[in-house]
Amino acid sequence: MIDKRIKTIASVLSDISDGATIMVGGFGEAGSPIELIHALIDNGAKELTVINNNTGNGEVGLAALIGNGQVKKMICSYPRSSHSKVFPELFRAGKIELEIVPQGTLAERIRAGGAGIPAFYTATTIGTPLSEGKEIRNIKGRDYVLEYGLVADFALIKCEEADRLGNLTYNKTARNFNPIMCTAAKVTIVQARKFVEVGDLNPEHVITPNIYVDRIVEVTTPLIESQLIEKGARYP
Amino acid sequence: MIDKRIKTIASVLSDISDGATIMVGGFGEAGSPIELIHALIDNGAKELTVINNNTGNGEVGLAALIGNGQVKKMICSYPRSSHSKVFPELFRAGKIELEIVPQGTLAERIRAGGAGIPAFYTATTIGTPLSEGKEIRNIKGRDYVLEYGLVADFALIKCEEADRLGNLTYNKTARNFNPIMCTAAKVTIVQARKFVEVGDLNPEHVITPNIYVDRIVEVTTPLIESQLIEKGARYP
Amino acid sequence: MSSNTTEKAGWNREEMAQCAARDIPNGSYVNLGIGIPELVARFVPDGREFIYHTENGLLGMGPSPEPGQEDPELINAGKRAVTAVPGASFFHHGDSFTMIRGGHIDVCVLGAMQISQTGDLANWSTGAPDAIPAVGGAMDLVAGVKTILVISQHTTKNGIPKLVENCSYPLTGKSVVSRIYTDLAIIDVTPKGFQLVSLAPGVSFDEVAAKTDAPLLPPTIATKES
Amino acid sequence: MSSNTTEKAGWNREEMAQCAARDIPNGSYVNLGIGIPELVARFVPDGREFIYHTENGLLGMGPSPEPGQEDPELINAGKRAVTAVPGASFFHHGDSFTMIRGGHIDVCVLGAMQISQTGDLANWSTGAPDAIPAVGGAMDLVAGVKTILVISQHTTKNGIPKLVENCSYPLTGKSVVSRIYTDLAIIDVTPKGFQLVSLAPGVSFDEVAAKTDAPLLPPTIATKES
Repeated sequence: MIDKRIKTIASVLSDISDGATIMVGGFGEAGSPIELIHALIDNGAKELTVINNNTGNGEVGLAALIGNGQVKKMICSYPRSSHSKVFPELFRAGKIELEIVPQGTLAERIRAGGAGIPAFYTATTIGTPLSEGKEIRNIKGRDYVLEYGLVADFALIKCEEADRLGNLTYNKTARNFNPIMCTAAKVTIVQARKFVEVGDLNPEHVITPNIYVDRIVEVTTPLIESQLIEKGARYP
Repeated sequence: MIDKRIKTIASVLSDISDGATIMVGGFGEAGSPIELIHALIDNGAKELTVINNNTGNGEVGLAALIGNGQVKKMICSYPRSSHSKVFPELFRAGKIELEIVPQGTLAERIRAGGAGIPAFYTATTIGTPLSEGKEIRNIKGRDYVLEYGLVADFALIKCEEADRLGNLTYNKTARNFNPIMCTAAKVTIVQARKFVEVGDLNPEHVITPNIYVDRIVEVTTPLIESQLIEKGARYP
Repeated sequence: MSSNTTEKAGWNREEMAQCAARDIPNGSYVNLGIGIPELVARFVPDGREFIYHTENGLLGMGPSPEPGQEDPELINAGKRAVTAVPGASFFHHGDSFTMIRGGHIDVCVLGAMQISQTGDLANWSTGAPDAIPAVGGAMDLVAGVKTILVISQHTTKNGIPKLVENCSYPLTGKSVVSRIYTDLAIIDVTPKGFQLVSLAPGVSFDEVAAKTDAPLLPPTIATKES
Repeated sequence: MSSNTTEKAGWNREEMAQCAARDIPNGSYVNLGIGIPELVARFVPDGREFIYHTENGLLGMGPSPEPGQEDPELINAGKRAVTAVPGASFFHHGDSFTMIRGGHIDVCVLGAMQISQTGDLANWSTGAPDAIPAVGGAMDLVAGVKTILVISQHTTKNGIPKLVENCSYPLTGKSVVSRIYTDLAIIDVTPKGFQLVSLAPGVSFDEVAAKTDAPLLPPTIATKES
């Protein structure tokens, strides 16, 4: 019987090692797999390349992973935050690299990576500094820039419901980057708010089909990042 | 109040005129908008370019549209059928053009057209006659062929449920090309098996968000192509 | 907000948003940028229905929830709590930017740091050496949405014009802006440059022209100073 | 089917499918081509669970429905009525070929017209001038799926070898086939060419070699004629 459920959160990502490229789901705190990120801090892997829309908030979750010195490079669209100095300070000190990618191009690069599309053209960034040095091509009278698909060694994902096969649903705007990141990583690791039985999810309503999921751990009451930040919490 | 519902099937596509490019949903008979296709036969527009995975069955639906001499060119992956001689006879007589596109490339070209991606690279067809004469590019050690996004003037779509705003759901494998075609046409025309009230569809379960839909007509008991073919039916 | 109240000549933030809302046709699909553009949603003219898109995966975004009803998993692109109206749908980021990049959004209202007379927009970076570059979805929006409206103060806090011949800040997009709503005036970007559409109450053409760092054309039809 | 019954030497269609099923690891995601490959689903070895993908938008495809239970909107890529198992999901063609092109399907079992000793596959067109070209999803599958298995009669009905030095028919894909299951033998495509893995009952190495239009290497470990 196929069963992708893992009992303990520590063992779900024990094989992430130094130098890995990791996609982390979420847009701000919504859909951010905070328990998996904290497990990655416990794991201690360094020199990571992390792909996320942002760079975390406060001193928990992704910001804590960065603050802990585990991240060599961020690939993101919006590394500023009103609640975190972690990334800006490291960036100004030259201690972390940044690849800035427009949000839609970031999403499409991840989607392309998952879909076996090595590269595509987009009009986004034409005429701006972000397309400088890149290949520009005129197609039917408009300029487009060539962008490459993104793939990762691991994806850390937060979902709402999961069955043992790895079918997933999400909650409202916590869906965001999670489903496309599931498709673009060699190993997709999921924290689910709720395990359900196979057959409980309507096949019409499954958002991530189980083919993209490798491991699932249940976290029934995940930490809420904004609440932690209000309390001034830090991890570890 | 936004209301995209149209009362009569004839008026829903009365503005389709000669030379239009039309995406037609469906994979075989599943998800094929047979009433809309028959309305297009009644409409009589000629010199059409039609994008569909197949070329229809029997002498109803898409096969009848082709048989009626309205189609100048088919873009499809699999124009053979065990139940129709309509396309093969016209093709051998040089009376219809054919652009043969692998099924996944066809799907991705439609998806790209809808997503504002003018072109992308794929490994499909490398080393085969279907990539001859096309631009080949080596990316990270593998050869890929450049393929272009597809757009259309109209899309004819079959769905299960629709609300007045144009949110759609589908039924099982009748989903197939329909959702991506909704995104890639200037005007998307839908036949729905059932109208529902705004708010009846769970926002987590909507497959085609209403932004892609222009007109909807209700067809509560659509014709079933395979049953028509068994009876030897023809249209008109 | 404190620097622009109705006591002064010109439009305040709410009035600028209201002017923009008036120009959006019924049934439009609209994406609102962070800041003053968000206020547009409060001023939908009677008889019109707009459907709001937020790029983090929601079509049919509604107003802020009642206090205490906030859901950290139901937010907008500015990461603030919102609601979903009946007829809404949720989708992932890939699908969300299909709507944007694919030209399916009718109108986007954005803030600006600079707008050039050819419609170039700069609103993401001052280009300062120590600035943390952060572009978000702005470049995707200006490249993909059919009509780009800008709401912005006419000048910076220090009185420096934001409407210029050429942007000195790094661009968000080239030749993308259609119309600008400032505290002083509504101005179109035309093939001939900036052209006044209408003036805010108590504001003169000469004042607007003086605070604009590029030629300003008078309106094609006469505009009364209201 | 009539030409291959168990009375003759060699494997029949069901046995060929069973041989292929035995080589598929537990938990694999599997796409089955039209024809003999469809039979693989009947022979899943005890203790293994495969999840079947059909490119028209279903993961978790189950067996044919009971007569009278067919749903014209629940079909496979061959347009035949199927069922969905518990844990299935439906999706559109774009998402379906993300699974294929993105390398997420572990195994695809296909039919063949010709297979070359370097693993080239021809299974979509004879290239005849009056043939209607029809490729379907075959080129996507061979380009995207991790392991391509072929099930095919060893020769055509007229006795012409299908395993050849170079395909004369238009290719579906270049260097894509891993292993071939014929009525006579199981044969690997190796860097050195065709290599016998095992022989069907009552079939000799020399017979297989004679019916193969390319050099055939003996197995790396001795194989008993069973």
